[in-house]
Amino acid sequence: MLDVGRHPNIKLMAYSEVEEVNGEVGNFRVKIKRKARYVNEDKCTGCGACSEKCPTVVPDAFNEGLSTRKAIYTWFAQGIPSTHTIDTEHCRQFQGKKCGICQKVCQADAVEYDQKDKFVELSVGAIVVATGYEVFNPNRIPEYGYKEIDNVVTAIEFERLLSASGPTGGHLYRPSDLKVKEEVPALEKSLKKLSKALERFEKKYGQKSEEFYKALGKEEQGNDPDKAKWAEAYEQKEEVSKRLSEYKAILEKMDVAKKLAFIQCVGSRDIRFYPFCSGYCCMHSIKEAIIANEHEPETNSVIFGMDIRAVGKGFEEYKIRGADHSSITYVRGRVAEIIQLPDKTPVVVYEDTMERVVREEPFDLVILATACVPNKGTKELAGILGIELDRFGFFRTTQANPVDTTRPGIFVCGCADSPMDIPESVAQASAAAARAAQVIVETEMKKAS
Amino acid sequence: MEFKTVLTVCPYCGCGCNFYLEVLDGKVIGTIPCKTSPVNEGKLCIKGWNVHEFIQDPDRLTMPLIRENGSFREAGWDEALDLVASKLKKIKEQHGPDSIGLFASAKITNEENYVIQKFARAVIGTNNVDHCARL
Amino acid sequence: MGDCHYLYGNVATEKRIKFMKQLLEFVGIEGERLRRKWVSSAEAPEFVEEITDFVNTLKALGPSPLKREQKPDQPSAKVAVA
Amino acid sequence: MAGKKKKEFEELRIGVFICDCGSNIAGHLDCKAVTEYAATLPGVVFAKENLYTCSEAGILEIQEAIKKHKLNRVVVASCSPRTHQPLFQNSCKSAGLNPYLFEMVNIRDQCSWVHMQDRENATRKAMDLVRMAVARAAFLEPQQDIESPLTPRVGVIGGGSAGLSAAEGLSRMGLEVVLVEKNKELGGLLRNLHKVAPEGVDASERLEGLIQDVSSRPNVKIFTGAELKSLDGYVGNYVMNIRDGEGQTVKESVGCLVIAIGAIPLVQKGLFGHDGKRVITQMELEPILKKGKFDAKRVVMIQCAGARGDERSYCSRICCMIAVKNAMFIKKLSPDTEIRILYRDMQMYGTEKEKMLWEARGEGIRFEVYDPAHPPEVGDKAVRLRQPLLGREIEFAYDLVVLSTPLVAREDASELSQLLRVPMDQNGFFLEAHAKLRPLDFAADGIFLAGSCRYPATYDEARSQGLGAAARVGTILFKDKLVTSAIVAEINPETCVGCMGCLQMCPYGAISYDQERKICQVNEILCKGCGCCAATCPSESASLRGFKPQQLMSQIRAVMEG
Amino acid sequence: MIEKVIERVKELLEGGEIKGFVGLCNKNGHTAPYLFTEVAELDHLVVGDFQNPGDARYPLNKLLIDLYRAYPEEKFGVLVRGCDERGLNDLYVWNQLTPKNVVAVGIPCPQELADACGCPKPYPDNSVAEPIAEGAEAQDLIRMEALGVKERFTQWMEVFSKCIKCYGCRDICPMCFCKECSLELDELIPRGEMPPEIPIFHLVRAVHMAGRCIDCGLCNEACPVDIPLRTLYKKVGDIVYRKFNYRPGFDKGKSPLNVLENK
Repeated sequence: MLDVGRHPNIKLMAYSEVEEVNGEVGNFRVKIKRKARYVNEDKCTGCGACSEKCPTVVPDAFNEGLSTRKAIYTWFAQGIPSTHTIDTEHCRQFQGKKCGICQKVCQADAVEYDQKDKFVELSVGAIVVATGYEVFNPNRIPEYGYKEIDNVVTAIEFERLLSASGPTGGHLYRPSDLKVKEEVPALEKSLKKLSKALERFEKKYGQKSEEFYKALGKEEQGNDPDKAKWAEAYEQKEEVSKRLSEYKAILEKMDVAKKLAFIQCVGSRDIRFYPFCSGYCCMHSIKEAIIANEHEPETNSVIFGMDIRAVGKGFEEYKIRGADHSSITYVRGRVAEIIQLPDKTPVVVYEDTMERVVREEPFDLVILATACVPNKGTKELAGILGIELDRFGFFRTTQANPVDTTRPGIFVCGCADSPMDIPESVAQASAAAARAAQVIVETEMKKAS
Repeated sequence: MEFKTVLTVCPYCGCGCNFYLEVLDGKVIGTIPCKTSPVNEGKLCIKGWNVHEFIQDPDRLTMPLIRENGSFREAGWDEALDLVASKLKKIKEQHGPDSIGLFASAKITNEENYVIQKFARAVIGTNNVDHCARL
Repeated sequence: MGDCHYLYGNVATEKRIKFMKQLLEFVGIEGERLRRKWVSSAEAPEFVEEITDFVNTLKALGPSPLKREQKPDQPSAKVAVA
Repeated sequence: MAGKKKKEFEELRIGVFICDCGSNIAGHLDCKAVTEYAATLPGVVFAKENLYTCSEAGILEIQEAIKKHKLNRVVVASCSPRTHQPLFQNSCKSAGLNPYLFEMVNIRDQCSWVHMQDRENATRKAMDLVRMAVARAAFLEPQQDIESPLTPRVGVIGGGSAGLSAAEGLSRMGLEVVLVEKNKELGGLLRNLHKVAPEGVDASERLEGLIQDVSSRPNVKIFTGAELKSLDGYVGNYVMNIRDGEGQTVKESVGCLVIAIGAIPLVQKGLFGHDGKRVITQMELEPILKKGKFDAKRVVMIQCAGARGDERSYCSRICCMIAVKNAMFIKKLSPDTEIRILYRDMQMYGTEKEKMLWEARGEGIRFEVYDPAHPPEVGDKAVRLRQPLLGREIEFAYDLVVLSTPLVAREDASELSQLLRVPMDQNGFFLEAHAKLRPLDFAADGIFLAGSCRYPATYDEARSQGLGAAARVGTILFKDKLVTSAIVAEINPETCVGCMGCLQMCPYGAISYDQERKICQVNEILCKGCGCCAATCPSESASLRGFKPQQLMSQIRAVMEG
Repeated sequence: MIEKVIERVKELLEGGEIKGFVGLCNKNGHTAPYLFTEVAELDHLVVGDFQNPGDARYPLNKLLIDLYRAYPEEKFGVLVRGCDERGLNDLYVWNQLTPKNVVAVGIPCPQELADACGCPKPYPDNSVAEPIAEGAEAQDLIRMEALGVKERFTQWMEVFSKCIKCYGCRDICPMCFCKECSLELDELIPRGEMPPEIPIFHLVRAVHMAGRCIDCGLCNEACPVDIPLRTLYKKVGDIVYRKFNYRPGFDKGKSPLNVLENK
């Protein structure tokens, strides 16, 4: 990423979209919209002083909403380019309220609230499409209870939980516990407010709230509005402090998730959604299970799959190493349903085909290996580029020319062409580069001759 | 091809350690302490170990040189000795005998050392005589 | 072990450290004064832990018996430029 | 190596630039104090603190200071060298200072960021770090980048689908290709395939197109029935000694090499009773299918035959697809033949292959899971299998058993790996530089790989890897000369005694022994500057430029002095 | 025993197989390392037991290296004891000599000398006579290891402080064949510092002995201040043997410390 950022032959245009493409192979004219980021790219050095001081807190999409970021932010730390961007939907300045703190704080005075979208016209010989893919949203599968059951997460969310730079610094706290942790400060604040209110009443009537409440009969409360308010405040305080001590108890025994279930083919190989195999999710689950085990030696994982497709170089050995050293067990069988116990523990209901018996097994955390699906914008981009999609919604290519799209001079590589793992994507990227170079060399020769 | 190991005594200081000089086709290439010598029993000091390096060293002086405007000119013994004698006499007259000092060495024989101190005391009239062998 | 940037650099280091620990122990310098730990650039917490633990071990062992005043190197007056 | 120029000497004048990096450094340590301290260090004639050294203003500041104060050493204390070292070195160069007389100190990531609450100690640590850098800067020596010419020709070893795709890609990119193929004709494994999955196009038709295109191109020179005998030289300047069809040795000079010798299917007598007649391999099935008629009524295919076990631990990736393709083709030739595939995992990854699996099931091909602990047994009449789903033994009578055996490395692969000095993994496949990020490169520069010789690959994977390797070659040969950093090792010929200690410690084979002079020498192009030789040479004859004993010891002594 | 040696050397010289024999010669009352080229001189040949066994041993391999460097095509004979033969094997490994240029004529050491040396194998493989002693324990090593860390430290530091940096240990050692030694590098061992930085000087040399020292003991005999260097280098050899299962002179190839694969 760093090398691309500073390579003399590469012009990096981040936060930009293709508007229009015309011309033909060897001579394309491409119109690009440079979306306004309200920060001057040349001046900003990514020092981060602005986001430190920005008052607006927003859920961080990069961490799948598990943590927060500021209204002026970079997609992730040390990204390239390191220029910050203002999220106009949440930024006070753009929602009519007065603020301007980031502009004041910025020593490089790079913040420009009046920046507009810019349009740029490029003339290029070839185009390589590497728009990647999106992750399947599992709440389209009701029986897995994604979002209803807190401790059912997608593979990407699990990756962020496990990452040292993620929301929990790599500790696998269960989302249900994290929710509790979030609510505790709010509860404490309301408890303090309520107890202060009770003190005012106690000082006014010179009587302890508890005694007053016990002595108070039902009917007496009706006629004296002040006393009614006192009683109501007392009831609320009791209720809040009970819930608080309950949450505190949960947080005491809060522990790292140790028993993990990985469910493969969530959205893949499924008539209802995507009838193809996404290629990398088996290996991704094995890798996550091994890292979780390395991070917390008592972790053991069960991977539920129809086939565990460890097809790449060294993958089968990696799968065996997972079983032998990182306490992973592979169960052949498709998970029917996930149900939730009162204490938020997810229970996986599945048929173990080898033992031919249906089982219910509780886990600390369930991870859904979600499918690799085409990006939302793929259809629109196909229209702009004038290239066709295949029947799954990826860009169509042929077996003889695996990186050529249906329009000469435009090439595609990686998951935008079809789901594949990193070694394949990197190899295909080089192939697309070769095809693009061929076009350039051939047009130069035509011009010269 | 001719290879000899010549037993000899170290010229540097008075200890008189014995060692063999490795001589290959006339070139002295190494030093090996003599194990059976009662003096050093196979041991040498750093000067002893490297004695073979200065014997045939090209930079070694072979004839007197006289410094003239910054560079050296080869000269005969007589001319050199006359020059030294006249210079010493002039210094002695101008600055007195004690302005001259003589520096002998452990590398030369006792007799030569005797002559040097005699020359200093009798001819020049000074007691400034010293030498380097303070191992 | 296999992912050293220079292929086998870490293997060579491992052997030399194993050797040196024994040699130091033999001449009376505690082996614990030399420690080797593989830490990747992603394992910041482990790095901090390791260094803190190492500092505490050294403090327990007391000042190094070889402690002495250290003179800086004098660079030569004239240095190469081109 | 350009002859050593006469060294110019000047009085030591060091300039030190301390960066605030906005608040990243200045916010957590006292940059002003560090700058004042730097000014007091020996050899320092100029010390300056600035807001952002990496901004245009900062760069100009350095360049003017070099000219005004005639600095012959520059030290910048800011962030990690990974981010801006090239930027600073180039700005020193354009100001007339040799870029290797530049030293960078990280007082951000390794100092201010990690000691945020401890301003006082962070400042002291920054001072120590700057003192160390100045001590080392004093002993830096000027160096010149190493340039060597490039031959814009490429040698491709192996004329299968991967090799042909690489040749096609390279010649289309305007580079001359020398293609060496061991057999009489081109095509590799594709030649004996019948149909190519998933569209089921005829293999020979696909092949002819590719061979026609490559052989018709003027800048491609093809040697068939030929072998690479030996390789001399290094990246940019290889000389291939090829034994051509008539047995003569031909010398071809090339800049880079692409290895695409593919792999061969395992044929192992006795494996599951293999006899070549009633128990055959998928590859032996292909010619039968080519005949166009198929009479066996009951066919049993066994997957992972000789793979994913103790002898060969790897999954050969493509045999499931081949089995399903051949099974579907048998159904086309004789629809009432009963086909049963015994498998452990159906490795039908990706969109097209999974669709094939669904269609195969639709055509009535039966798939049975078997547990590797109880593999199927091939009797002379029937195949006995312990069926885990039913929990009991079942038997299938058969007329033909087809084993899906893995692709294994060619026997002469290890010989080629010695000759090219490139590593292999335990299964005999070539070991690439990095499994994920550089799958088509070798660790040694200038040699690339594609196709099944790296790992079993389908036809389209072989094509995209071949084209990919062509692009990787482009990254080197599209430049007019190869420029490598000057930070490489050197061996002093006067003091080296030729004990080869360094030669055996060099991971990149960059050191060679000179018979006449009985000393070791470094090939500066191959050297990666890892310093293994310098670390192991007892007489310090081998040393790494920029990391000589003097430079390192001065830095160590500087930190002790604190 | 000396007759057998003379007979063997005579055979080699007369057969023209060797151009000269590097041995020991009784000359002007001393035992001298000497290159015998004429058969007549052979009656002066001695085996280096001047007054008591083994007290006049010389690093003959060093002379052999000088001869080989000057005359690489010629073949020479050399008198070897158990340790010298280990030296030859190791010098072949380190490419300083080649087997086709050397004929070793071996003599076994008496038990008394073997015990004094604590030598693991006091006899060469091809020897003119049967071994007359078996390997002996390194008593000095056992004694030193029995001490506690602190005692060992004080003993070694005290011993190292006597060093006069005469480089005798390096100059006598048959395995130190470097033209220039890193111990003379000003950056590592600054000139003029006496004694040389303790224990850097001695430990650097000890590290260089890893995978090379053949335990011949000449360094002990060459040290004017009697530093027990042999004990130190025996320990080095012991570590390399226990940790890397390699003994210089015995095993083929270089020690794992000097080779890259992860053995």
